[in-house]
Amino acid sequence: MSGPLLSVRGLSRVYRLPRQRLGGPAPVHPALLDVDLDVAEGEILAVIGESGSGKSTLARLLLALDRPTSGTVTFDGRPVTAGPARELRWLRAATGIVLQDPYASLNPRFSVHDIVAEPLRALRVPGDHRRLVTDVLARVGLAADRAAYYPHELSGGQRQRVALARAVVHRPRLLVGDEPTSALDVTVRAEIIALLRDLNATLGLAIVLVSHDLGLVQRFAGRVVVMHEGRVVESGPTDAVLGDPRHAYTRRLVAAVPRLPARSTDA
Amino acid sequence: MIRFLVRRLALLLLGLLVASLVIFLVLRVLPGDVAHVIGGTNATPEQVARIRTALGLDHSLPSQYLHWLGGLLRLDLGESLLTDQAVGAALADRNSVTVPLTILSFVIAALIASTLGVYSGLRHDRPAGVVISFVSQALAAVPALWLGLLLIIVLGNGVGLLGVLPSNGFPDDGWSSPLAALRSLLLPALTIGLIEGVVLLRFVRSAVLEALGQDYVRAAAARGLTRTQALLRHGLPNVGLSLLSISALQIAALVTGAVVVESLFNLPGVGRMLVGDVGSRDLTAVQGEVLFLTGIVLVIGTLVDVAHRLVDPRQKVEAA
Amino acid sequence: MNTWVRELLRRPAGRFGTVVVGAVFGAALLSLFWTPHDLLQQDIAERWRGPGQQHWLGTDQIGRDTLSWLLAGSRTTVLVATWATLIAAAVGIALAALTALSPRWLAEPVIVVVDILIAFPVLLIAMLLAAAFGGSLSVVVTAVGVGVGVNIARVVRPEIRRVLASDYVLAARAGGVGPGGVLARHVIPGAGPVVIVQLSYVAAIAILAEASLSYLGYGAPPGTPSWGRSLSESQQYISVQPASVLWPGLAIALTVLAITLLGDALREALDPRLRRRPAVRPAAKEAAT
Amino acid sequence: MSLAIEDLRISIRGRTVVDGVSLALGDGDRLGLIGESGSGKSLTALAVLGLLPAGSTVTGSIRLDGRELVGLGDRELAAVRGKRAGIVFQEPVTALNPIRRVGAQIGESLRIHYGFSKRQALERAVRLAERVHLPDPEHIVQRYPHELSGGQRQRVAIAAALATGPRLIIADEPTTALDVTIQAGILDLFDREVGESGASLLFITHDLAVLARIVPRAVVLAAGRVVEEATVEGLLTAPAHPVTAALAEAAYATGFTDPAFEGHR
Amino acid sequence: TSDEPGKTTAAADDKTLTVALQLFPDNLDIRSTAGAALDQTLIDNVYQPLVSRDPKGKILPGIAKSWTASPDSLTHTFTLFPGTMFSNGDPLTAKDVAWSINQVTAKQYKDYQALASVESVTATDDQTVVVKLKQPDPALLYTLAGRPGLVFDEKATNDPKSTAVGSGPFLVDSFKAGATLTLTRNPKYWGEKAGVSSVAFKLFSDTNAIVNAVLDGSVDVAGIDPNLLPKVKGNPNYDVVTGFASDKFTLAFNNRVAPFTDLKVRQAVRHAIDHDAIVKAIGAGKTLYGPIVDSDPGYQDLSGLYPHDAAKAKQLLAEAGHANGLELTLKIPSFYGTTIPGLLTSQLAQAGIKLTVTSVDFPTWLKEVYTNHDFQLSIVDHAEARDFSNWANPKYYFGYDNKQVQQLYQQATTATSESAYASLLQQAAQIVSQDAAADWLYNPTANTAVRKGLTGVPTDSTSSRLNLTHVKVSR
Ligand SMILES: Nc1ncnc2c1ncn2[C@@H]1O[C@H](COP(=O)(O)OP(=O)(O)OP(=O)(O)O)[C@@H](O)[C@H]1O
Ligand SMILES: Nc1ncnc2c1ncn2[C@@H]1O[C@H](COP(=O)(O)OP(=O)(O)OP(=O)(O)O)[C@@H](O)[C@H]1O
Ligand SMILES: [Mg+2]
Ligand SMILES: [Mg+2]
Repeated sequence: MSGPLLSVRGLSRVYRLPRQRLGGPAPVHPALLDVDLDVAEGEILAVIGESGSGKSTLARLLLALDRPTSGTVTFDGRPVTAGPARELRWLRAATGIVLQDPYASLNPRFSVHDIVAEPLRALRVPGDHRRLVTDVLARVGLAADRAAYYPHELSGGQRQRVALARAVVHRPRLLVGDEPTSALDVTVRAEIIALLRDLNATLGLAIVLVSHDLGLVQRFAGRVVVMHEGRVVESGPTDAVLGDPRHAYTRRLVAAVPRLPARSTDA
Repeated sequence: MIRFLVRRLALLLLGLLVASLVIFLVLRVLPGDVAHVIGGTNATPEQVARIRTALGLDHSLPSQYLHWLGGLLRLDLGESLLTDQAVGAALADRNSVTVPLTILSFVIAALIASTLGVYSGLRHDRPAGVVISFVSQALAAVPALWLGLLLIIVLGNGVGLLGVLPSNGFPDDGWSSPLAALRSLLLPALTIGLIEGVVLLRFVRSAVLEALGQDYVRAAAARGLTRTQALLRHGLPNVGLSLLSISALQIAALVTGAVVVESLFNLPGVGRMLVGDVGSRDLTAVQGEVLFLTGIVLVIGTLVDVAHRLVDPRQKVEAA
Repeated sequence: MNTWVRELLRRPAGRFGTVVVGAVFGAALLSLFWTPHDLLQQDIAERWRGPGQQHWLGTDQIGRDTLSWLLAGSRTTVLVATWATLIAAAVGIALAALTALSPRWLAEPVIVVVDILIAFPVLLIAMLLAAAFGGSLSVVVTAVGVGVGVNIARVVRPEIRRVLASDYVLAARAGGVGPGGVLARHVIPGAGPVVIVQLSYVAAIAILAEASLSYLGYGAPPGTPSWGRSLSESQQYISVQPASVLWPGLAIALTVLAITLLGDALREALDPRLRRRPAVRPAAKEAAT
Repeated sequence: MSLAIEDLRISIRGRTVVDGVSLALGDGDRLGLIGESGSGKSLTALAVLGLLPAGSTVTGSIRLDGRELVGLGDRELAAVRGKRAGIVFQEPVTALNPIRRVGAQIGESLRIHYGFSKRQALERAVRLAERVHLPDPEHIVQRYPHELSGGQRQRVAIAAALATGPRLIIADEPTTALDVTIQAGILDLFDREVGESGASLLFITHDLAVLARIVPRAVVLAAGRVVEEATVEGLLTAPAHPVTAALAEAAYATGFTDPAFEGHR
Repeated sequence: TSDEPGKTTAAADDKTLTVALQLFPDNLDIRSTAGAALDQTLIDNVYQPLVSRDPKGKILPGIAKSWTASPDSLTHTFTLFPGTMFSNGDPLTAKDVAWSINQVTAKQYKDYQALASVESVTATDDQTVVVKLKQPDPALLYTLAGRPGLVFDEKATNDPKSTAVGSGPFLVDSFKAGATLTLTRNPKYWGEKAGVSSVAFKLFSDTNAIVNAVLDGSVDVAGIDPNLLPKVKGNPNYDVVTGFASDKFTLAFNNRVAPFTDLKVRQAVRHAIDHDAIVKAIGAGKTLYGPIVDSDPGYQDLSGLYPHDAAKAKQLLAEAGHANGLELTLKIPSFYGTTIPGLLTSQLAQAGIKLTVTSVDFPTWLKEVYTNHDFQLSIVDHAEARDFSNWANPKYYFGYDNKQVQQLYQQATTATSESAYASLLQQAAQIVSQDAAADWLYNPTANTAVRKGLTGVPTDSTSSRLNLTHVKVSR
């Protein structure tokens, strides 16, 4: 297939803040400014930048969970516009999302099965939902009996697995992760990343990973986009950007990351 | 801040305006009017009509409303149709009972709520805390009328088993015999205060529990305060804000309590006056009284909002 | 489905609430067919009897059987509580939905109005309505329903907004769930328990308000068996027969307590986080990859 | 010896969550405390300050400068807290009282322990603010927490913990909630301040890279027990316990390495 | 007797007399405002009628010390006491009397109808008032002893709603609507000065509160609910005095509308009621079977007409076509309590009548029952003495329209002798009762608790007049 899976052109999002006084002009906050971006089929792209740089805003716009102020997003050649849920079902069927806080992103009143099966129901995916759920749970490393559990009965890592299972249960082609590991322990973080990589490899899932964890990005993403104050300040292959940052901001970012001492025993 | 005050004040005035309109209209729905009451059972329809004209009840509704509103703007609540006395003056007079009663009730409620609430919050997992929590829940379910009666049976002068407090009326010379006046308000205030107190207690208790879990309370303790000090200095002022809002809402409950309790204890307060005036269709009086009571609730609500704003610096940002 | 029933009955508060509220409903039903004595049976010579063989709880000021009237009084309690709750639910949920879901230009004025309405003490509304339409239960029910209904709106609105702003709703939308689905599957179950607790307060307030209004002469009409009315009638003769205020007062207090406890317990029972699972500790970690 | 914990056991409502922890920290020493989430790091730290949640029971021994803390009442512990030992928590947003000016919070321990007046405490707070590199210290102490950025708030929290010059500083994941760029600044601050004051530091983190940046040695906790104590380098390169090994493995799997040196992923 | 400070220490004629009331004046304008509370508190005490009367209706001197009637009973001449004056210092002359009575008719003040027979009232000199009648009126003196005969100062400019300029032994000191009315002794009173220095009327919200007040000693004089009497009777500080009352608790039928247009239905209701039980439930009082009480002229025992007989009632109902029972609504003002409605519900049920009670507040009731005649049954306390005229007035709320009764009453009102008057009324009353125009539930007695040591406290008919001039502290 030719062309990128996802293509973003001139995307901006300006938040209108509450009026200061009656009848006065509403102040605005440009969270995203003129962003261009492409994601190829099966690619892993990382978006990095410090807090408030517009990463989450971008993630939401990619999946039409919010309306851009200007600019376009095309998925697989089709324009993506936030609209009635019915009209966006094709997009929903092709995408999934995992959010930062695994606890907040799972409805505490739903059992694991209900959570994971929700997209299947909503997208009217044919087939035996119970089996599909069991399969995807196994895929993310959760035993079938966990389907009856509620989020509060799971550890943080398990919760994030559930969130991941929900995001991929309907076999999407693109997964957006908005800091999907930053609330997790290092060890668990490593496991989730391994899982993502596995999904990428075996299912050909394209992944947009929003993160500020440069170490993780370094090991995981093929390409990286650096955001600063709503703009893309630098992008390119991960090694190139992180190894030889061009933009001053990127340089500052890279310099700030604490480094592990080199491993003396293995290499 | 000034902008906020102006906005809040505008909102308050709007509230009072809406309230006045609602009160006015609701009252005009009432069947029967003061002319019938003045005329009595032997009045001829012509007599009733004459009385009505004399009282200005035959004017159109908008003109009656505007007339009343005009008076309100001059802080004039009008004159009672029945007694010809200025409603404002009558209210002021009755308030010499109701306001102290409400304040006393609130003090009792606040005392109960703050001491036992904090205590039961701190001891929420000990028997004492559990008992307080349960008793407060049970007391909150008791009708004010019943509690008042029980208090009279036990403590009422002349009637009660212990007979230690007056349960009946207010000294004729009012506050010129302060002790007697205060004593006569004790049982009624206890009735309202107990019930409102346990309601507030439950809020305080959960506020304490919430405060205990706050990081900044722990951080304050880490700087060298004892837990209780940290709770009192850092925890409660914050949750105190939300308690303040709740207390403001409870004012409405206090007012409501006063209506029943003033009747039960035979106190010449606003609540009883209201019951009487509704019963005799003294529309100007009822209008004034209900507006006054509603106004108090609205004004206190506004004050609490302003206090909130003054105390809680975060609010400024939220509005921005 | 019946997990929450099990959960409810597991809690002492839930058991107590269920039993008492059930008993009140039961008494209301029973009294339609049977009371120990006919409600209209009256014997002046037998008035103000204490509890005894013939009249288990004694008799009132005109010699009617106290227990029978107490049983029948529960009908009024059930009616008042149920209707007030229904009205408050309708008003509260409608306003909460309106203020939480509609655009700001529509929601904000409604919020202001709600705030103003909250300032009206319910008892005053009830008195005015009662003066207009005569003391009746529908007045009590309407006043409490509407008056407290607006309070519900105020409490439930932030709850709805919290759910709407939650990550799990965002994730659900990303999973293809439309607005209707979000509402039905997330918002309603999410805000529901808060509504339940509030409604239990409504029922409690309605019962208490009925008692107060009956005392002020604006409640249940005479001849209608009602605890509030019994209480205010017996208070007239408290100096002759102090015990007579005991039963209706106790019935009211118990029922109100039971309803509030039931409301709290129901909210807890509906919350899976507070559920007890028979001894399963989720294993610390599952093998990945 | 500044801090000595021996056989510390903490149970909360019957559940043992810290199960025989021992560790020692000499005067001016720095020690790391790492472990998975829920392994008991925070509770151990809180136990030192006598700030365990209600319903916890403690046995064992915690000696601060030779003084036994276990068994002391809240009032006596309060005399220790903020004077001899200060703590910095993970969340800069929630650890500051939102309705008090930051200056007052920085100076609070001085008022409590040394009877400073409001003015004196504020003057000192300005100097402390300066010391933790808060911009415009004169004015920033008059602000409320919400008017500061996350990094600035954490600096305030550090200044508050340092105010009385305590001989022991405990940091419970003080940078986890912060951006890398800001984290770098905070870590520098810790490094310098603790170094200058010569206080002992107990530093809790689960980020081994951070650990390596700040402390030479660390204790590894797992399920409430100490499983290993070694130099950071030793933990990373020659972990003795499987838990430590897993931590180190994960760190290398996700941690940042200088692409300039290791040009591969 | 009391341990309240300030009460025993005061000298005897410094006494403040505290009187408990359950009904209270809304304002003091006695000429235009209805309500027995005004008569109770103001007549004889503050305002004085031309002539006065005792509870039994015996005419006594008032402003007038004597009076004569012409032989044709059409001219009545009143001679005033000398030296009478108003509380503002104005002298009270015959001109004031004439003006006051003429105003009643001209301004249609309360009860002006009772002066229908009056042709003119004139002052012939300062001390003499002449009343000319169109036709003889045996009730004239009685009328003039009531509101229509009150004498006001023509020159007074006060606000009559909150202050009073009268000629009585007391002055209005302060008036708080719905709470207290205080009178003080009029130091310049033209007659015998009042025995207590002041009187405080206090409103109590219910009978129970009154008993509490008696028990804790905070009132001197109080009407007591008969059912609560046992509580007060044991109290060493009070005497309980029983007096008569002219109140007729009446179960009014709306005679204009079905089913009460049917005599059999009315009779059935009367048969269904057990009056003895009612009296027992009320705790005191007398049964009453007709429109006139035994202290008024025209009384006779009518108990034989409709004895309690549920079977008879059922039978009458069946004859009237209500064999399957009858549903009736009783509309009562809320302050009448629930004892009687409760009893009636039970009693009527025995005869197959299902009674629904609706309780409305007073203005609603006045409008719906009195003005719009929108009711089936109502309970009304006809408290005034000598009020038979209502039964001869087909426009009155119960709409009883019987030509014979009207004629008899007409004759009675123009009768020239008191005894003829009484016998005509008696005949009329019998017809009314026989016709079952209403049912008369009972005639209460007045129970008054009086603090020991007080004398001269009126105890009869206290709900309509309460002359406190002669109250004294004996010790
Ligand atoms: N709903 C909103 N209304 C107004 N402003 C918003 C809204 N959401 C985000 N912003 C603002 O837009 C900017 C970008 O926010 P965004 O959440 O995209 O940042 P981010 O890069 O994801 O940050 P973080 O790493 O902290 O998650 C921030 O300044 C934020 O305050
Ligand atoms: N207030 C509390 N009540 C009950 N249990 C608690 C409480 N606080 C902590 N625990 C339990 O104690 C154990 C240790 O908690 P602690 O906070 O010390 O872990 P930690 O090592 O600091 O973890 P993290 O890295 O997530 O901060 C955990 O199992 C936790 O669930
Ligand atoms: Mg984000
Ligand atoms: Mg921790």
